[in-house]
Amino acid sequence: ADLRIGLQDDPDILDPDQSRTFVGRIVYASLCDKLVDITPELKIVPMLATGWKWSDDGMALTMTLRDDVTFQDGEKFDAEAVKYNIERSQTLPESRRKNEVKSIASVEVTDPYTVTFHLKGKDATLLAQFADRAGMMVAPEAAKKAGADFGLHPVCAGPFKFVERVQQDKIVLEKYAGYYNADKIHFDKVTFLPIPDTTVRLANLRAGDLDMLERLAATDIASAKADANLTVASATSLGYQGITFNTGNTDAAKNPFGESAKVRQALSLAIDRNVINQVVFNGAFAPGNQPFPPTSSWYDKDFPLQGRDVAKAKELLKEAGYPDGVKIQIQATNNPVQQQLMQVIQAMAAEAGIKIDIVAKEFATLLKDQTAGAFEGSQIGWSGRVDPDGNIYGFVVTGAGLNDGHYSNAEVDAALNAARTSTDLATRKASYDKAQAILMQDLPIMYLYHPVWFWALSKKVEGFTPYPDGMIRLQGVKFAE
Amino acid sequence: MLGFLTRRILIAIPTILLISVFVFGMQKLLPGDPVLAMAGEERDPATLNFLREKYHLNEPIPVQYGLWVGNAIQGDLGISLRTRQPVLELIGEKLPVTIQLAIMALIVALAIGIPAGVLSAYKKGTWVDWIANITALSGLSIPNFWLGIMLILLVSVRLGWLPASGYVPLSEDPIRSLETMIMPAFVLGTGLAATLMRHTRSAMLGVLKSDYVRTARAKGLAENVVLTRHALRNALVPIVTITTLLFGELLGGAVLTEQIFTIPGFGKLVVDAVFNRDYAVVQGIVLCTGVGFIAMNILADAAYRILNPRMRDA
Amino acid sequence: MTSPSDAPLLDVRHLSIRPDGAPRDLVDDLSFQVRAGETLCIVGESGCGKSLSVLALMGLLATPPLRLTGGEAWFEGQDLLALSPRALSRVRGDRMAMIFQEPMTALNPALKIGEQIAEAVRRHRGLGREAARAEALEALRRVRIPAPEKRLDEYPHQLSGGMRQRAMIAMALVNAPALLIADEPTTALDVTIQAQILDLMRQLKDETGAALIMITHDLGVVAEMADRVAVMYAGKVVETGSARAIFDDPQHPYTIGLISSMPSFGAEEQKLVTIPGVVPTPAEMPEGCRFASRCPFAGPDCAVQPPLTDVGSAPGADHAVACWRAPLEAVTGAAATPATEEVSA
Amino acid sequence: MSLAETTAAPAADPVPARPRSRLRAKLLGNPVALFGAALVIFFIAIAALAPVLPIPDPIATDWMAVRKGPSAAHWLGTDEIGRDLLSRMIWGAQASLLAGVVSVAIAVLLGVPLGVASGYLRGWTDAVISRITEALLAAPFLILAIALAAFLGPSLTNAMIAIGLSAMPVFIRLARAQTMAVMTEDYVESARAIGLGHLPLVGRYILPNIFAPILVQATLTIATAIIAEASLSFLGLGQQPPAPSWGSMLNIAKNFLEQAPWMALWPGIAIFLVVLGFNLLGDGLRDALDPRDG
Amino acid sequence: MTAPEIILEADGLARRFTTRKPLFGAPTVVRAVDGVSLRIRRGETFAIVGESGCGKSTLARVLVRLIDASDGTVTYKGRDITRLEGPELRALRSELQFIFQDPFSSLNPRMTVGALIEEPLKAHGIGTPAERRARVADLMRKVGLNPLTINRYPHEFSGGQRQRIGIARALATGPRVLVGDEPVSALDVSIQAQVINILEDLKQEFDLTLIVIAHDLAVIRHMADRVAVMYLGEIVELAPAREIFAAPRHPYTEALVAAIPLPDVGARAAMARVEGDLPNPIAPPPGCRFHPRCPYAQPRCAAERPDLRALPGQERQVACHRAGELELQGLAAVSPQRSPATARRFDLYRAARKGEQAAP
Ligand SMILES: Nc1ncnc2c1ncn2[C@@H]1O[C@H](COP(=O)(O)OP(=O)(O)OP(=O)(O)O)[C@@H](O)[C@H]1O
Ligand SMILES: Nc1ncnc2c1ncn2[C@@H]1O[C@H](COP(=O)(O)OP(=O)(O)OP(=O)(O)O)[C@@H](O)[C@H]1O
Ligand SMILES: [Mg+2]
Ligand SMILES: [Mg+2]
Repeated sequence: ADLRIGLQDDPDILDPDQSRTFVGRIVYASLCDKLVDITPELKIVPMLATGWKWSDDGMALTMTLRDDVTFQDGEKFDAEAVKYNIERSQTLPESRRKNEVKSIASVEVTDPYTVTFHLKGKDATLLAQFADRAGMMVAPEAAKKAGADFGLHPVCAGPFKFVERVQQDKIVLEKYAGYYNADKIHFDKVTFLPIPDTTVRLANLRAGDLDMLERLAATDIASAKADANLTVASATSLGYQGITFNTGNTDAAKNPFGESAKVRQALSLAIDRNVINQVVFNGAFAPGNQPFPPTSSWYDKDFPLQGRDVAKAKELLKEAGYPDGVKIQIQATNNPVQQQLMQVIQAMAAEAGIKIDIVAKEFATLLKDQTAGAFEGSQIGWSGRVDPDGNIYGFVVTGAGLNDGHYSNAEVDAALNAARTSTDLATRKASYDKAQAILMQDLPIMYLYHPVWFWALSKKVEGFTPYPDGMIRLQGVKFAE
Repeated sequence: MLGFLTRRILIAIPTILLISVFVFGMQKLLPGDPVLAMAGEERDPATLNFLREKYHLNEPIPVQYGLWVGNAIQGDLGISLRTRQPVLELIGEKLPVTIQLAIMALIVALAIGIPAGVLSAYKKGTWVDWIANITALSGLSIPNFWLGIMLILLVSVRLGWLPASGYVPLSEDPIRSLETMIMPAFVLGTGLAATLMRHTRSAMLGVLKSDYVRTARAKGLAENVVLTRHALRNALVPIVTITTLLFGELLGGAVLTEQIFTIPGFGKLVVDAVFNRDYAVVQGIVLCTGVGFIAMNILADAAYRILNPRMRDA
Repeated sequence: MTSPSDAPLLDVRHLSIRPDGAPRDLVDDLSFQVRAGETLCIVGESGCGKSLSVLALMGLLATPPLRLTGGEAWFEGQDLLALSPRALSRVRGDRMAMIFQEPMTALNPALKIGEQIAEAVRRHRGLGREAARAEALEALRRVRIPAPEKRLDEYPHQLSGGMRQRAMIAMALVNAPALLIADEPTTALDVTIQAQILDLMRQLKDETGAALIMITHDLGVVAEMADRVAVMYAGKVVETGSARAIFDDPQHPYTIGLISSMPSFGAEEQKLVTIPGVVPTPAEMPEGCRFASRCPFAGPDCAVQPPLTDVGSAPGADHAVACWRAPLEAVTGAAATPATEEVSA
Repeated sequence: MSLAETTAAPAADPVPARPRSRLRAKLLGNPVALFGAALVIFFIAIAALAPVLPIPDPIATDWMAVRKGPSAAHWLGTDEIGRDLLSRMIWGAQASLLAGVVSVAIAVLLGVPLGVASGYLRGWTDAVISRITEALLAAPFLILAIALAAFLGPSLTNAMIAIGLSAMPVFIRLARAQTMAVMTEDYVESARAIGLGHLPLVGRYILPNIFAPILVQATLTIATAIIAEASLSFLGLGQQPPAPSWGSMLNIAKNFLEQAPWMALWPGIAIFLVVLGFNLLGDGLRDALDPRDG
Repeated sequence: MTAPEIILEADGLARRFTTRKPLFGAPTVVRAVDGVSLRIRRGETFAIVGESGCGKSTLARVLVRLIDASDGTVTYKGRDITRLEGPELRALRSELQFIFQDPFSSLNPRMTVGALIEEPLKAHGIGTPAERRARVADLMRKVGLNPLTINRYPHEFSGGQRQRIGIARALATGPRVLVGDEPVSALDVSIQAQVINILEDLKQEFDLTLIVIAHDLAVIRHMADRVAVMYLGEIVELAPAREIFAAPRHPYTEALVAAIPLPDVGARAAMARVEGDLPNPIAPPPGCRFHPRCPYAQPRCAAERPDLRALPGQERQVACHRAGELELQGLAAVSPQRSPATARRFDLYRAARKGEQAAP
């Protein structure tokens, strides 16, 4: 049986060490197995690794591997291959994974099917990294031969192997007969088709040209649900959307919003996240005010979602010294949904005396301006990581890579660094809550909502499990008889 | 004719150079950083620097241009920063698609636009003229995405007659290939048909007043012969001009239509490349369309010579 | 010269043409006949409606704005003016054909000469491509174009003016029409070529026995070609008769004026005598004699339209004139002073 | 003076003044052109009168009525965030008409002189202008637009400049071809024969005789320009949200074609009517300016 | 007779057109005018006749610098104007004017008659708008156009009227030399007569020198003082008008004269004395260019090119080897044989018109 999946975008290069797109990861879910995987509940479970163990000092992680795995070109998967892969992530000049495996000092092949990762410092996030691209194993021989061009013809250890790709048209994979878990795989061929327009993607599904699609538009959910030939699956994502304020990046930060937390709080109070969700997403998404969705165990229950309070917002503005209201320019990407979102916020904020100028930019410009500090506010999001660290550390810690607003607070830095190095869940939660308490006052980032992944599937597709990471795992999925 | 072609091709060389300078300069002036655009959510400075150096993005623009030209002359248009695919290969992949779509759309446009233009000029001031004009102008004002989506919903979803998307190369399965291309070609074609129709009408109005049309009638020729063989043929010069302009435009890709019908042509590629600041790809495609443009111009000039024998001796 | 038979080949009666919205007819109640084998020359001032009249016969009036407002034209048993466009197009180019004035613009610049001639053959005689081409070649040969095989595949611009006009004639004659209409066929040509073309037309006419209506304003050409002449002024025939009658015994002041205004090769001349003024515009057109405003002999009676009356000067001259003052010398004394200056509104 | 005189009495007769009303009279006598003019005027009036018309605030949102079809409260329905579409249509007219007309004006005002210069002067000027035109034609609109957005800053004016610039090459081409054709006319030589300078020659002999196809193209380009404004507003150029323009309304409506088809319908109809109006007016103008016609 | 003042002089004038320029190889060159020398006297009417395509228009255009000469010089009032450029050339235009052959295409269809006639005045900065307006009306009257029609467009006029517009336009700046390129060919006889009369009157009134090209030889005969006969870019005969028609000395002139259709029923039919067309000016025949079509040609004519030489004792020049020996036929003076009644009619008419013309 052949499965056709509609994607929202065309993935970039299909090399786990180089790629960076979300849709690319969806393809990898069929192409490249990882050392570990997650459950829908975000528990980390074995995949290519059968088990793992932290050393007592938390400076070494030992993993045992499956011995029945071959890469799609027949090469054997073993501890050497893992070592090669980690080193490739660290040393390939084009590698975008360097950060994720930064904490690994060396990889030791303890025996053919056991590896030990020796760390430079404690890293609680490592396992979670192995559940994503950093944990995907590529075939060493093939990778050595292809070098940086490996992505043109990737060879991994997943259930489907690469057949062909036509940019912006399709990516075709076929079942890899030697897959260790082959009996869970029920398709001979999977084709990924990038169809950016949501309406068209759905139309294609309805016309029978697709069997399933990812990212059904929130506004299409009702009609897809009403269609007897379709089913809809969903999972709240790990990511968020919010507004990053420029609190210290160049002189552009010298504005009421950059200077006064009260003004930022006023904006947060001026908007109604539930209404935004209703208006823009038909109520399908999850309103949020923290880097983690309210359903997450990392969510700080002390700061629940507030309602809208225009009066209080005005008061805060007055306190901050702006009784006549303030103005801010917020940049946002030029896609219709983001623009719609911003216009709703704009309308709500106006009632509290906050005048927002929306500056639409295409993504490259937006990003450049954001890193360069040429912005006051920037509406941007994050696709989310399994480990909470991935959702917060880089954005608020002083000097961290993604901290474009140049927010800096020593207490926050300390709390988040502590959360990173502990493997104890309770300790970590406490650290995050500590940081959160400050961040909720300072609001360097104003969180708005957490997207919900929606998949629409033809009725005949069975066994699909939605995951919060938005991936499509085909193990166990099949067509109804 | 041969001399004419050689001359035209020689003249084309500076044009192509100019196009390349122009596009190169322009895209270097774009805000945004290609490396940043490619870096993804995580943006590791070391990687960024490495990439900048590797692709000479730190060099002064003239140096970058020189490097690019040097490679281009040797047939190396670079690689896509986004997928590492060689640009030449990418072009080879998309060009047939683009050309197929362009030609099919043009056929639709010509098949609608010219007869409608001829008819409305011939019946100037009557209801036929009105209907033709109104239809043409609505073809122009109806956005392609709207028409495209409506067609998909009607023809593919409701009626199930044609596939909603999924391009198949002509060489693989010609029937299926045509099936997938009909709707996009139609959507694109109707928009162009309006332009063609209006220009055809205007040109025909002029030609219909000419003496030789009267002569043709005096010979007792049937009206349709008079209109096509005598009048239209002479009205074709401006139509050819417009057609080549339109075709050139189509070669640059029809972004929205390609997007809606998921056709892997130049349009989508170039837009994605611009958004991703994938310079080599943009440059390569623009160069390619530039060459296409020039080829179209040469073709048009050749067509003028066929249509207007006087130009052959000029 | 062939002797014309009596029954008219073409009988035009009361032809009237009016532009949309105009107060008066441009061509007003025009009647004339042409017999088989005869050459009728229509002369008259530029703009008097000569071309319009023959175009109307061919069904080629630019409608709108011009419209037939009346009349009939009997040709081989059919009223041309009443025929459906389809039926008329079957006659056109076959039984009657037309040669236009400007050979450059009247030939399609984009088609080969041969194609343009063959087209007429194929349309009317249903011949195949090859046969039609052979006919075209023959036609070119008949009009004495040198190297006709070569010319067949040439375009109009590659031919000289004279050759183009020959090609036009070949095109018109290729189906051996019974009636040939030539609208100023030599005006655009220089004298030597004109002489060649006139020669040619005369010969071809004699060969085929076609009747010829020729419009011209060169009286030299008229004198050379015409059997009969119709003089038109402002959309009406003012005088008609045999060529000799018109030249030797003109009766209408306009005809006299026309002949007087020719520079001649006679004795050293003074100033040319002219017909001052211009044709009134349709709006200014008087009710009565249309020439009255420019006629030195006009009087009050000229406010009534004079009928075309036979003068019967010579047998067979067929001479008729539309003037109250004809013959002039009888009405106006030798010492006649010119009628008072005509000042129209 | 011994010349025979025309019918009119000489010397004393009054020379008629220069005609002024001829064009107007011809236009007024052409019902189709009048209809076109009426459409254009209607939309211009709407655009101009938007502030005083009794319509809701175009940016006021009604969270309870998001994407609702036409109703008594909202005659044309509401948009994706609950704004009144009628009001937005009316306010959007201004931006859209400006985008359509001004950008075409820019394209014509720059393109036609360049094209005429190219066709009139020939030689080097022609070569340079032609090459640049070809290069411009080959450059994607998008790049031009993004670059302009970055350098000129985001505004409707700059969007009009971007659209105008990208529409310009076609006018250069058209004007050049027409000029070259007109240059072969006898009357151009006759103008040189009386010693006319270049500028008057171009102004009185060339321009009036080349404008017909340019007018056709210009009226057509208005449609493209109105629609193009939308794609630019998403790049940051163009009308800034929440202020409406038909183009951006259409663009948004794309995502709601199924749930809220009216969102695409109104701007679509409006664009069509405006384009129809300009085209009919253009046809009428062409006929009226052509002394040979009627 | 004192030596007449020479107003315009051409010396070895040539004009070549390159019609096809291949990238490699030799371009194709048409020699439209090839080595023409002539002197035009002030106040005379100088005619150029010849077959279509023989280079008449080109010569006329080169003479007034509408196009540039490839070789040779043009001298106007003793000043070499061959290389004038820019404003100087434009200023010269007010003195050298041109009437175009085709009254249909030589008037800008989008300008009113008033604007057309006013144009040269404006171009040379003559008068205030009101003065110009008055002058336009005056000019229109002079050429026999009703000033009431000042706001009409060219297409609303008949060919003759259009030609008069062209003439009025040419006269506006008060030129010294007026070149008419077939100024009456497109007109019918009655209007032709008017235009000829106008030109003659204007010539007197403005002391004009007239250069006319025409193919109606009767017109030439009527108007011209001297006639130059051109054949294939060269002048083959140049003589006073009366002589050239009565006794042509070049075989080509004879052919031309023979081809004139006479407006007299029963007079000799016009004869096509030469068959065929003008040979290709790209590759003119060697020797005498007329020899392939000349009934009197001898072997020498094919080999040697005859120069334009003055005939001994006569005011005429001929380029023919056999000029001295040939007896060529001219036009016998024809006067129509009219019946007395008809003759009286004509006299009446003439008298009436005279009276009319004298009246105002
Ligand atoms: N389309 C038209 N609309 C209005 N009037 C017209 C039209 N065509 C011709 N006329 C007028 O009809 C009259 C007769 O025109 P016609 O062409 O028959 O003249 P003609 O006798 O052939 O003149 P010529 O000798 O100059 O060819 C002219 O006054 C002309 O202005
Ligand atoms: N611009 C030009 N380019 C090329 N050839 C030309 C050009 N103008 C004239 N000729 C050629 O030069 C020759 C002389 O042309 P010219 O117009 O002077 O002839 P003409 O005697 O005035 O003819 P006509 O009586 O037909 O007006 C012709 O062979 C013509 O084809
Ligand atoms: Mg006529
Ligand atoms: Mg000439």
